[in-house]
Amino acid sequence: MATMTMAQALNTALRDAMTEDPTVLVFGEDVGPLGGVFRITDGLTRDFGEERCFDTPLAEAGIVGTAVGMAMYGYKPVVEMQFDAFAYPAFEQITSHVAKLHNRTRGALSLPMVIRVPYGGGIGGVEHHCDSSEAYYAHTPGLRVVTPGTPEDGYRMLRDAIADPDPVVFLEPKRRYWSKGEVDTAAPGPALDSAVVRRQGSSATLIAYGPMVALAMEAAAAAEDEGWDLEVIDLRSLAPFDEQTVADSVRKTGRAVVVHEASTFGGYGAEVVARITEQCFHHLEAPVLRVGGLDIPYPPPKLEEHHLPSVDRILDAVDRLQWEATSG
Amino acid sequence: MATMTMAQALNTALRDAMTEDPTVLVFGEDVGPLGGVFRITDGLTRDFGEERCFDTPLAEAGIVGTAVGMAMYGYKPVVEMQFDAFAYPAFEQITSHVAKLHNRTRGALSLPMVIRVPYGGGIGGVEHHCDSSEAYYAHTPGLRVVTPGTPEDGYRMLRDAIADPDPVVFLEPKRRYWSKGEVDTAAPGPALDSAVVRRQGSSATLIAYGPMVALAMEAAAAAEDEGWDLEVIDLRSLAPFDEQTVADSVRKTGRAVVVHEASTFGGYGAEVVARITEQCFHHLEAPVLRVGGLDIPYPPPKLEEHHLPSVDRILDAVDRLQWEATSG
Amino acid sequence: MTTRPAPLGLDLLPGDPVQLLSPAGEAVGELPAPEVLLDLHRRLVVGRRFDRQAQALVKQGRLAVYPSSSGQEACQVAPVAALQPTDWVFPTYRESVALVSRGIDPVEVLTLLRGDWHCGYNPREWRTAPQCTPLGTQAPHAVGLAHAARLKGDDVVALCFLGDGSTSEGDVHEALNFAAVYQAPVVFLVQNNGWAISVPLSKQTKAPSIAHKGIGYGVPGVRVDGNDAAAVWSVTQTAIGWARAGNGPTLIEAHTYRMDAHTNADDATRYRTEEELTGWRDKDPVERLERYLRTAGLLTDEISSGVAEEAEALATDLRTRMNEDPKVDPLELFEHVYTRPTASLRAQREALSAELAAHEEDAR
Amino acid sequence: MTTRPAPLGLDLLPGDPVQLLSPAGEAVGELPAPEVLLDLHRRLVVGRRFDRQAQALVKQGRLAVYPSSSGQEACQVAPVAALQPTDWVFPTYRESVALVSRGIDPVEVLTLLRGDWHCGYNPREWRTAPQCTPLGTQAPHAVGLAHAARLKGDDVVALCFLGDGSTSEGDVHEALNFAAVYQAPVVFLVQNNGWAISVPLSKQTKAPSIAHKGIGYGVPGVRVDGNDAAAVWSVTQTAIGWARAGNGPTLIEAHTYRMDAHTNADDATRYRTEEELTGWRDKDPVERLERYLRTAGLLTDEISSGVAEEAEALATDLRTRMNEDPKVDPLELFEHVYTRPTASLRAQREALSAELAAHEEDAR
Ligand SMILES: Cc1ncc(C[n+]2csc(CCOP(=O)(O)OP(=O)(O)O)c2C)c(N)n1
Ligand SMILES: Cc1ncc(C[n+]2csc(CCOP(=O)(O)OP(=O)(O)O)c2C)c(N)n1
Ligand SMILES: [Mg+2]
Ligand SMILES: [Mg+2]
Repeated sequence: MATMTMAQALNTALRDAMTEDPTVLVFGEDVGPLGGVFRITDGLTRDFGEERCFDTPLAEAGIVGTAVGMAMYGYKPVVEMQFDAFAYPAFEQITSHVAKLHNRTRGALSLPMVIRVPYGGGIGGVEHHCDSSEAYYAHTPGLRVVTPGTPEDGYRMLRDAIADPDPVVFLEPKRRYWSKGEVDTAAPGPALDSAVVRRQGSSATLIAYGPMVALAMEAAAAAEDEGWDLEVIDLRSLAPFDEQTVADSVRKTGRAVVVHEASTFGGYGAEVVARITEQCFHHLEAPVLRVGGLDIPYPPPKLEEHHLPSVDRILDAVDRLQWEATSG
Repeated sequence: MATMTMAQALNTALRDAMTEDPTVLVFGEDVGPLGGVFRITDGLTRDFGEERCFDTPLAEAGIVGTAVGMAMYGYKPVVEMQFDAFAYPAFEQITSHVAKLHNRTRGALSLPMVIRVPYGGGIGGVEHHCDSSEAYYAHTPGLRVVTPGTPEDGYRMLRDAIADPDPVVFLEPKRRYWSKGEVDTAAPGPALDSAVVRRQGSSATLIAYGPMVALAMEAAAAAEDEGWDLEVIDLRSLAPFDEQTVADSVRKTGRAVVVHEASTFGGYGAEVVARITEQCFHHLEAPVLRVGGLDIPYPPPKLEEHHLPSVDRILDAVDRLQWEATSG
Repeated sequence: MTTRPAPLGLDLLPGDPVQLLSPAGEAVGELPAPEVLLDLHRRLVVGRRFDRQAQALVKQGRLAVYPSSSGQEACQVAPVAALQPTDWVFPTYRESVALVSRGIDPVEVLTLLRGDWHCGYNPREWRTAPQCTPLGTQAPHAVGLAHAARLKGDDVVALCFLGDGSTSEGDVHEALNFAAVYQAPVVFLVQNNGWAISVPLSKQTKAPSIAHKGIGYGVPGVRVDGNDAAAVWSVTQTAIGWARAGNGPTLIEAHTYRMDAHTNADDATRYRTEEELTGWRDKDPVERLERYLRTAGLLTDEISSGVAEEAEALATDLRTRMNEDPKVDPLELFEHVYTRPTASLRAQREALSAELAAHEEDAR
Repeated sequence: MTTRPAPLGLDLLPGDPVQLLSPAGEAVGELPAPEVLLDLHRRLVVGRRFDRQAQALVKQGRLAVYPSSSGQEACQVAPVAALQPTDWVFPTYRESVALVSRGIDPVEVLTLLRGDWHCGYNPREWRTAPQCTPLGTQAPHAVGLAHAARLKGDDVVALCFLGDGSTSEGDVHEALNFAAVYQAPVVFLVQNNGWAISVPLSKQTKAPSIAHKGIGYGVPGVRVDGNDAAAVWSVTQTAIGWARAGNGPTLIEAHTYRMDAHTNADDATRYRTEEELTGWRDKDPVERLERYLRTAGLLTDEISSGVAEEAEALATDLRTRMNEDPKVDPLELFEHVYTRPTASLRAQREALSAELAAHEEDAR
């Protein structure tokens, strides 16, 4: 058990995976001597050598494409996309190959690779550095898409993603990189596919993931003052989606709010709403609401607070869950 | 008024636009002398010259990227992506530039360009030739995403998209290319952003777009035998979404099913469900259901029937709209 | 500019196309050994017969689509003949003949084109990636695999097939660059057949030649007469050896021509002339080698009829086996999306299974 | 290989870097006219002063981030000086000094880096695209615009700035190829500063030089000493003229060095040595030209102090105006997403407006 930032937890996960399994390789832009622009790969080249952790030319399709080839040959590549929007050049490789190769070969080839993408905002980044791109990946069958919300999950989920025989898009919430938490590297943790209930509650369910988990917890704490006892679910895995855990909670509380940073329109939250509505319709006291980003290109540092979900907006949404209806 | 296939209607729209406006240019792979693999640009090079309709090197990012530059200089480029999955190499250009340039320049530059994408399945195409990629584009603020379901809309909407000052992703349902319909090239038609009610009904609302409009109409006809009087909405514009038309209908019918070819998980239908649920919660007799593709990579010709929505599956979904609940 | 002593024109400044046999079948350079030539001849004849059969099958509706490589057989079979079984091949959609020449069961090779959902053969067993449709995207895969093999210390070369048109795609650029930076043992073989569907090379690039594209990556480029199987074999053999010896990648441009339309769905008369075809008919790769071998007395009637029989047997077998529709199990659609099955796909599988059962019920 | 008679080393086979002034400031080639040199000197001094001021502003928290171009000033100002106002510039994030030299208000140039949401200046007015962050993606824009202007018959050249690292991206490849095929009037200027954040050129490419990358597209390439403003001006001037005359694109590689970290957020000591820096200090572009002009008697004390005053005035003005926080209206967030407003954005605007009003209420 140790206290670590999420950045340290991710770095430790890479180290431990590389130590245990010589087929784990790390590559991408600036991941070598510099240790990545967020220092997630700090010291790996020094400690494991240039053959295990190396810088590539600046070409994201090339990075993902060569990773496919390396995975075909039995390696487990963990590649870093420097920022969310800079993974888009690799979109064809990800959708047309990474997601499909196992299927196209009737299972003869698997791709045990991880694509790490620092994503989301909240750090005052300029344009193209703060996209929340999870909906693009989650809608692509064949990809596993996961995102940790705590340092411990950062460690555990990255280890599990690397060990997974399927390709995993591993979305790292930038704004949580420097948040600390207890990490038990020996504990097995919940399955990579599972959501977890981070807070038990009875009034309504907040559903969050990655960067929004901490915010949802904050909102739940603040909601106590208003007399609401909120349950908080951390999805962890966006694809596949842990319908069971979510539906169990909503059937219990009868109300739910989904929170994410991405633009609301066509965002991942829509899927969560659609599934809850289908699974729990007769338990719902109010429509499932979404608190997401505005439907605009990611705004600049000075204005991002107006774009992003906040405790206030979450509480507002909770407030709109038609409380009168049932109290009658 | 003339009878045309959708392919002819689209070709006529390009011709008419090029005739009326000398700044309209058409380019892409094989759109010149060959007239495009679907012949949508047939005869344009012959009739308007190589400067107005030309073949490009095979490079989709280059095609979209040069179109951005041409639009910045005042042209109205209409570019063709040969098939849905072959637009993915242009994903970064589309998301990071096409969608954002107007905003990034505070409106100083607009991009009156159209990206034509033949999409979807149902034509026995092999892998990578049948993707339904609308959810990727519709989730990207700054893009208009539209898709015609009839030859007349093919004509009208393409004209409107070309005339639109904003960039438009114009999704052409391949399987409808050869379907005939009446086209009045002089009629103004509904606004590009508007959904239309294709069939009035009272029992439930079917919501479809592009390739699924005809199928929804078929299902509605078949449903008569079962005693259901279905309303059918053709969304036409996916982004922006015409919430008013949809909500009006669902408030009236109290039940809805969304139909699309794309994989259901994280698909466009989720957004429709989320919005309807939020807007019409107390009018809903049953959860809004989705009939979409399976959550698998697009299957091969021999199996696509099992993947795609069918009249049977639509009727099954309608049947699951909890009819007992209200009759009581 | 770095200069390395490289054999057979593998140089940063590519020269004229290497030719060992003139179109008339006269030796104009140092030929490979007779057994190599006879093997190439056999592969050419079998390959062409296979291609003809596949074209017949598509006409009969037994294939969804078929991109023929007739006219390009030398480029298909010679590089494959130059590889070891432990080497890897990264083919495009046009390489059916190459794959048959590699020894893969023709029915497996045609699986995808037949309308099934997977590539047919086991890529690991045949060290052959699935045929790749998105242009140029297989190029970084080849580089990654070659680099991986090198890291492991394995003696593996990756042969990456490309079309002239595909060299315009960003992925090919990125792959060539990565290959050079990693010194990966990859041979990029571009079949320059002059056309990318309807787009002629002149609208594709203004490069002096496609082989010249290597210069910008520090990758030696070489041009070869792609209708001269002996030359293609020699050049790829050299490049493969060069890569095997740790010298890194090469870029080969083979000048050739597809004698048929892009696929059966294409109408080539819309964009190219009969004259162009006639010119290329005179350069036919099969006849060319055959003429040489006949004149040199290497190809006896006995050998020739043996080869013809082998080709015919393959075609007959293919026709017969393709006559029955492939058995495709709809429920297998869900099996390989992930290695570890997901709850949601299990549910969809059950739903489809119920639907199929209901249909069967109805059908009774 | 096509050979075209091209001036100043614009050739398919690039030679050694063009240098007109030695690092010590001695003329070693045919120099531009004195008024050009004096203009370049003025631009260099003002540019450097601006860069220093911007670096100070970022330290004071007035800018969110600043990618400095100190050391690269010659590459920034000389190409801009060689352009007509009707020509277009396609800058990267590193081109702040170039944009100031183009005449754009420094506060506008820094708008985005200051944390505002748009590029600050009107691209149409300044014929300057927004500074581009996604690597290489501006290159096809430059080609498209140049091709468009040519179609319209307008006399416009597009200058596209690129970094050495960005040449590995697929978009740059596609752009170079399109430019060559269209014969578009584009000048690609690569500032090869040896590093892409922490990635050295040796890990970026094995090309003999970046200028050699032109060969594969049929685009003439030329290398130039990027710390020699006279040489950069002459070479870009030539390339621009070449494009203007309808000869198509060129690829210029300017050898230079960024003396500071990638941005203020970067720690360059993690990947490069003090010695490397020292070597480049001796090649300083500002001092080099200044020495020549002094020795040649062209730069009088009067001119020099005039230039210094201009630079200081710009810095002071910048400091003052950047001292106040920019006024950013949250409600404008919705205004430019589309030209035609959408119902849904109108609704979101109203919601935010209500939220802001409530906050104000609370604050009272
Ligand atoms: C990324 C991508 N864009 C477009 C296509 C459609 N397409 C299939 S084959 C082809 C022409 C390819 O020409 P070339 O590379 O010369 O190979 P050839 O077909 O001549 O063997 C095109 C444009 C594709 N498969 N992938
Ligand atoms: C597509 C993309 N990938 C990654 C990045 C992150 N990034 C920003 S600058 C940079 C280095 C660029 O190096 P170079 O092209 O040499 O230009 P320089 O910064 O040296 O001027 C990187 C990797 C980006 N902006 N865009
Ligand atoms: Mg070709
Ligand atoms: Mg650089």
